[in-house]
Amino acid sequence: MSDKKLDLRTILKANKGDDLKLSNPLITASGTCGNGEELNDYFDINKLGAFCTKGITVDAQKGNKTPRIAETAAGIINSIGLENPGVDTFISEILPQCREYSLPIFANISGYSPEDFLTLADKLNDRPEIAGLEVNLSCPNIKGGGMIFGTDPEKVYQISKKIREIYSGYIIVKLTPNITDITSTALAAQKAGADAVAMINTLSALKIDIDKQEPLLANTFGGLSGPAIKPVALKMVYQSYKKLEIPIIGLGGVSSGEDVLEFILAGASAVGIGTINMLEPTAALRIIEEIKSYLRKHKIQKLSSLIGAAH
Amino acid sequence: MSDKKLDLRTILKANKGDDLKLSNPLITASGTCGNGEELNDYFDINKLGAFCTKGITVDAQKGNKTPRIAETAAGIINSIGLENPGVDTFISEILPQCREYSLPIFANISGYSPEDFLTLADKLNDRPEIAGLEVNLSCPNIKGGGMIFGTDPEKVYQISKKIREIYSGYIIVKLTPNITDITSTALAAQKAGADAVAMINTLSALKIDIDKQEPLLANTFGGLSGPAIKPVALKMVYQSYKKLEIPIIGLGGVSSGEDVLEFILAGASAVGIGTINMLEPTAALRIIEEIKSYLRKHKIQKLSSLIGAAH
Amino acid sequence: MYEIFSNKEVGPDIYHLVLKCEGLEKEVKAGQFFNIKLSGINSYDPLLRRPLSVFDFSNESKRVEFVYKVVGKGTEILANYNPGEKLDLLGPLGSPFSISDRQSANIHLIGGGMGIAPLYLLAKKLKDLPIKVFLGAANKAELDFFADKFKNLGVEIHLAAMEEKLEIKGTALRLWDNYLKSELPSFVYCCGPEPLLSAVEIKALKEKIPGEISIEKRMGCGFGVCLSCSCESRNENEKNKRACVEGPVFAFGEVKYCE
Amino acid sequence: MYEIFSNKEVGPDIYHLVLKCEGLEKEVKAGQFFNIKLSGINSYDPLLRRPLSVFDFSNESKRVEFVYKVVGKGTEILANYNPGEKLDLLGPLGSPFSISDRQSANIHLIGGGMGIAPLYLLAKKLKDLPIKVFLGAANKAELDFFADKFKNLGVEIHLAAMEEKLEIKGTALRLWDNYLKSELPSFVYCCGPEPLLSAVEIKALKEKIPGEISIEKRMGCGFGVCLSCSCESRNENEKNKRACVEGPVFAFGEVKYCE
Ligand SMILES: Cc1cc2nc3c(=O)[nH]c(=O)nc-3n(C[C@H](O)[C@H](O)[C@H](O)COP(=O)(O)OP(=O)(O)OC[C@H]3O[C@@H](n4cnc5c(N)ncnc54)[C@H](O)[C@@H]3O)c2cc1C
Ligand SMILES: Cc1cc2nc3c(=O)[nH]c(=O)nc-3n(C[C@H](O)[C@H](O)[C@H](O)COP(=O)(O)OP(=O)(O)OC[C@H]3O[C@@H](n4cnc5c(N)ncnc54)[C@H](O)[C@@H]3O)c2cc1C
Ligand SMILES: Cc1cc2nc3c(=O)[nH]c(=O)nc-3n(C[C@H](O)[C@H](O)[C@H](O)COP(=O)(O)O)c2cc1C
Ligand SMILES: Cc1cc2nc3c(=O)[nH]c(=O)nc-3n(C[C@H](O)[C@H](O)[C@H](O)COP(=O)(O)O)c2cc1C
Ligand code: FES
Ligand code: FES
Repeated sequence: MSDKKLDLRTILKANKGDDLKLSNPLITASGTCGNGEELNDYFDINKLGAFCTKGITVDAQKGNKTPRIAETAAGIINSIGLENPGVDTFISEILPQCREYSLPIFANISGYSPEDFLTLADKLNDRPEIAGLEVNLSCPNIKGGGMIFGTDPEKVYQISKKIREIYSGYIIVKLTPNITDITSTALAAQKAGADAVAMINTLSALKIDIDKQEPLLANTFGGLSGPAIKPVALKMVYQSYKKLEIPIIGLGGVSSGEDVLEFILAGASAVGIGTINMLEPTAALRIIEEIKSYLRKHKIQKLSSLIGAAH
Repeated sequence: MSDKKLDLRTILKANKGDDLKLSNPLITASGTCGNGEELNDYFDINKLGAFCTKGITVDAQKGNKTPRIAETAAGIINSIGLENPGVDTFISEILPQCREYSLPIFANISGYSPEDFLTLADKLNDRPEIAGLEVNLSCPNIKGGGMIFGTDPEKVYQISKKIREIYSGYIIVKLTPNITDITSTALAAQKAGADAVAMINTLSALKIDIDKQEPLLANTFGGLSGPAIKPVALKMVYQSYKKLEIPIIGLGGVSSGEDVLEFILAGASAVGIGTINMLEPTAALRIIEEIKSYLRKHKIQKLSSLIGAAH
Repeated sequence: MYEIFSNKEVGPDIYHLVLKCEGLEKEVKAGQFFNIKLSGINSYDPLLRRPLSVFDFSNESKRVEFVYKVVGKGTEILANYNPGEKLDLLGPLGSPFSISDRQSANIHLIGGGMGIAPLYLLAKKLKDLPIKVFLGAANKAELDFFADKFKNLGVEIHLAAMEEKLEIKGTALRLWDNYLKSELPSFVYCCGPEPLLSAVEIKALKEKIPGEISIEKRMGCGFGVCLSCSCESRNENEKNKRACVEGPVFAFGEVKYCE
Repeated sequence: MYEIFSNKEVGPDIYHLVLKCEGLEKEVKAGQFFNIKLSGINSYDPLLRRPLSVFDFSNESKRVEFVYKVVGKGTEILANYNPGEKLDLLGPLGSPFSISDRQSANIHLIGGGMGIAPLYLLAKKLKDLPIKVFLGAANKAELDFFADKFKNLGVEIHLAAMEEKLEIKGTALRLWDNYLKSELPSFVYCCGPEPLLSAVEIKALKEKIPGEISIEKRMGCGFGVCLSCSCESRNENEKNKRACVEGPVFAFGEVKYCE
């Protein structure tokens, strides 16, 4: 099959409003790719399917104390703690940069209270630079924060619904895996009118410094990401696919074309790439090539024909 | 410090009955060490702290179809499906072999219904070959089975309590990590009179064969174990330690002396070693040496003085 | 840890690995395998060892040899090892082919793909008997190394390839099947993909010819503790058999195929 | 991928790594670092790269050099690499020491432990000025390689060790402190553990001597995307600075220390 015929496009169906058309399924995972500039030094980020910004909060945050990162087998634990300049600076300084890119951009928003999310959604509504919001109801690194909402389907429903009422763009609700049944929160988000769900955020985790005999991260706990968590993420996507009508953005440990294909076969319409970018800034380019060789080998023209095909 | 002075002993406090004294904190994780014989070909298993058998059910089980194992980054997914000869054959054929060993032995029991657990506890009560039961309320590989009980604190309480009423030896309740808050089931087990809890069993996981475009394991889902899951297990132990009064047996990915120390510092009184044995049958011997060098380096005499020290 | 003597490509993606095994005390028998660690130091990825059948072994020269095909992560790592480097091996593991009572004439060895590897040491042990070897693979290039080796033993060999005509164009099964018209063996050994094992076994059982197969099951441990490699017994009353301990060699009719 | 030219032990657990970097287009400046992948092929463990400061670099010979100490998993893997093998490096990364306006006399370079490494290329750039180098480590053996290198540059060096008496028995800090009695520098560069950086900075700020430190923060990416390496600014109104982009070199008074 000639390369020209290979079709990597994917569509993120919208609940109301326009569907989003991505040139390929790769979306940067929030917090692992900065706001684009750094990665763009390594390759033209317009080659990605979409870009998702580092999490923003209402006010500027200095984040947690360091150390903020620990390494584990095939994984990392982070507790950055949402360091960001706050939504106003985001709008005045970061959004203008976004105009330079032609790909769809999602703003990842986090809050310490339900009201925070509404403030953010309101301020970001109708911003032409962004295609939508990724609502992070699952950040494990802030106390009394996101994760508490994210493990309660009722709260997920309430917050998502309120955001839906005031925000007119595409809404992705990002879910936590630290829950007995992720389909409960996924269904709650769908019921509230979210356009899509993203799963998974990081797994709550710990590393202890045996020499100091205390937790290695200044914040004690952190979130596990990277190849180690892929099998857990994939299971959640597979398990949710048949129950949901809205698209799933699968992520967690994706590092290769094979991983992307696993998520797509499990039912993801698009796939986030996070931790791998930290080790290999050009990972997306390699992954796209790997997907293409798979399609060529199996004589498949449209990648999107594989969504959910493993069921 | 001379080696003679190093004290690796640990005590598993009992709720009623006698405390269990282990010569060191290492306990084989059920299902990864057979029933002792195979490992004993590689080293004298009496050098372990305790031995835990492969899971037993009331009736003989042929287990799931193959493939039953898949590899992931720093982990494996298994869906053995509790292949075992049934409790009667266990008593007639395996227990007699256990007499050859001098270390405490736990029988790991699994059921498809609450009654199954009672039948097993009853048949194994007062067996002199075993020091106690490890009640597997967390097996993710049997349909409608263990895991359903294991994610509901009320069911954990009910089953544990009934077992407590009829079984007089040491009772360890083994918990699943596939839950929003593991302290809820841990507290339920404690309230029911369990002597100890073991955490964690495997994380529910999936691998897809992208060439066949279907789940790789015949049973679709399986349980993730190995180094990949250690940070999650450690977090759960740490989080439970302050809330519980009964001892915790920590396990999940333990592969080195450093890992054992992390679990002990987090609050585990003993530590299970599972997947590592599959790659390195003599892992326990290496791990014991690594613990000793740590104690020597830090001039610590009693390993047990470190339990919970990272809090 | 055994030092690598050589690790050379001998066919398309096919490598011949020779290890010096001075320290090895156990005897190594045809049909047994070793389980090889492929993660580097301080690394748990890839986590599991990879099983490879013994291709050749000599107690005198203290060499253990393997032939493997690069099919994925682990075998690709193995192909990158150089002479002088060391490998962590567990083994010999598993139950070997039975040899003692094969004094009968007319022994057939049938190998498909990399299933040919364990047949070489077997053929060496049997070479004073009138054995015939039937080998099949995708193409001639995949067979050349094996063919030369068997020829040097002086045994009769027949070759088939899927992609080009050798003795026939087709599988080892068809090759053997054709030959059966002229001669029925008194014992058959077979190793290769499950469909080959299964078909050979059905044919042989029908003709009441005894024999053994060697099966490749996905393995967790390789020494019997994990039950990843269980094979269901054909005898409903018998418990499962572990390919790594009771196998990988089984008698015809002993286990069910499934993968 | 750069080929290893040599990777030799030059002190107790201290290695000198020399890479051929024909393909490297960017200029490499003193104070910058590279982030080195240490997982083997087909392996994600260890996952993160390890940052090492450039010890020496020459654009003519196209060699980039590092000196590192084996302290854990990653550095142990690195020490096992052999000449001829290739390494995957990201870099040069980070902001270098500023050099342009150091035409003043009396420049002091203070290095503790492996913090000495980046000072060598710096000293080379500054060597026509009257610079003085103050180095401290656990013992003489840890300093020998560095001392020889600096001596060959022809710069003045002072040595201290914790475990034995060289110029003094003690830290680089005390060594420098003693020397301050006879001469105050006009600019100071310092690299080493945070307590050293912090103490030198306090002293220098008190005496109103400007200078720069290079800080070692745990890094996730090394190129600015993950915010693992954030340093809080001393200026409350300023946002955090990334040790991997805005640093690892910072001016005295720029960032807070914490670890
Ligand atoms: C007892 C035994 C003896 C064997 N002897 C040989 C031999 O002499 N020469 C040889 O080339 N191969 C042999 N194999 C197969 C060999 O073990 C696999 O090819 C190898 O493990 C694949 O590892 P990988 O990491 O390269 O592939 P992976 O990346 O793990 O997988 C790639 C492909 O290999 C298949 N595979 C993975 N693991 C196994 C496994 N344990 N068994 C069979 N297929 C597998 C998968 O289905 C997949 O399609 C033997 C297998 C067994 C069980
Ligand atoms: C910009 C920069 C430049 C550096 N330059 C050099 C150099 O030129 N020579 C040299 O020997 N070392 C240097 N280091 C430190 C070096 O990166 C660490 O020693 C190395 O990453 C440890 O890896 P490991 O896997 O061997 O240790 P690990 O097993 O990861 O940890 C072992 C010990 O090393 C410490 N450590 C781990 N990661 C880091 C890190 N990123 N920074 C500091 N300490 C760490 C841990 O606290 C632990 O005590 C530099 C660090 C940075 C950030
Ligand atoms: C350093 C780091 C920072 C992150 N920050 C955010 C964030 O701000 N908002 C968010 O929703 N997720 C955040 N995440 C989670 C990732 O977006 C992603 O969900 C997770 O890491 C799993 O994907 P991966 O394994 O591919 O990294 C962060 C992850 C990492 C490693
Ligand atoms: C092959 C395999 C079989 C297992 N069988 C059982 C079992 O029968 N009963 C049980 O309670 N846990 C079983 N487990 C779970 C382990 O005992 C352990 O809880 C888990 O693997 C985590 O520890 P590890 O990462 O050290 O392996 C099994 C795990 C594996 C890998
Ligand atoms: S591979 Fe573990 S029992 Fe056979
Ligand atoms: S290490 Fe990632 S931003 Fe500095």
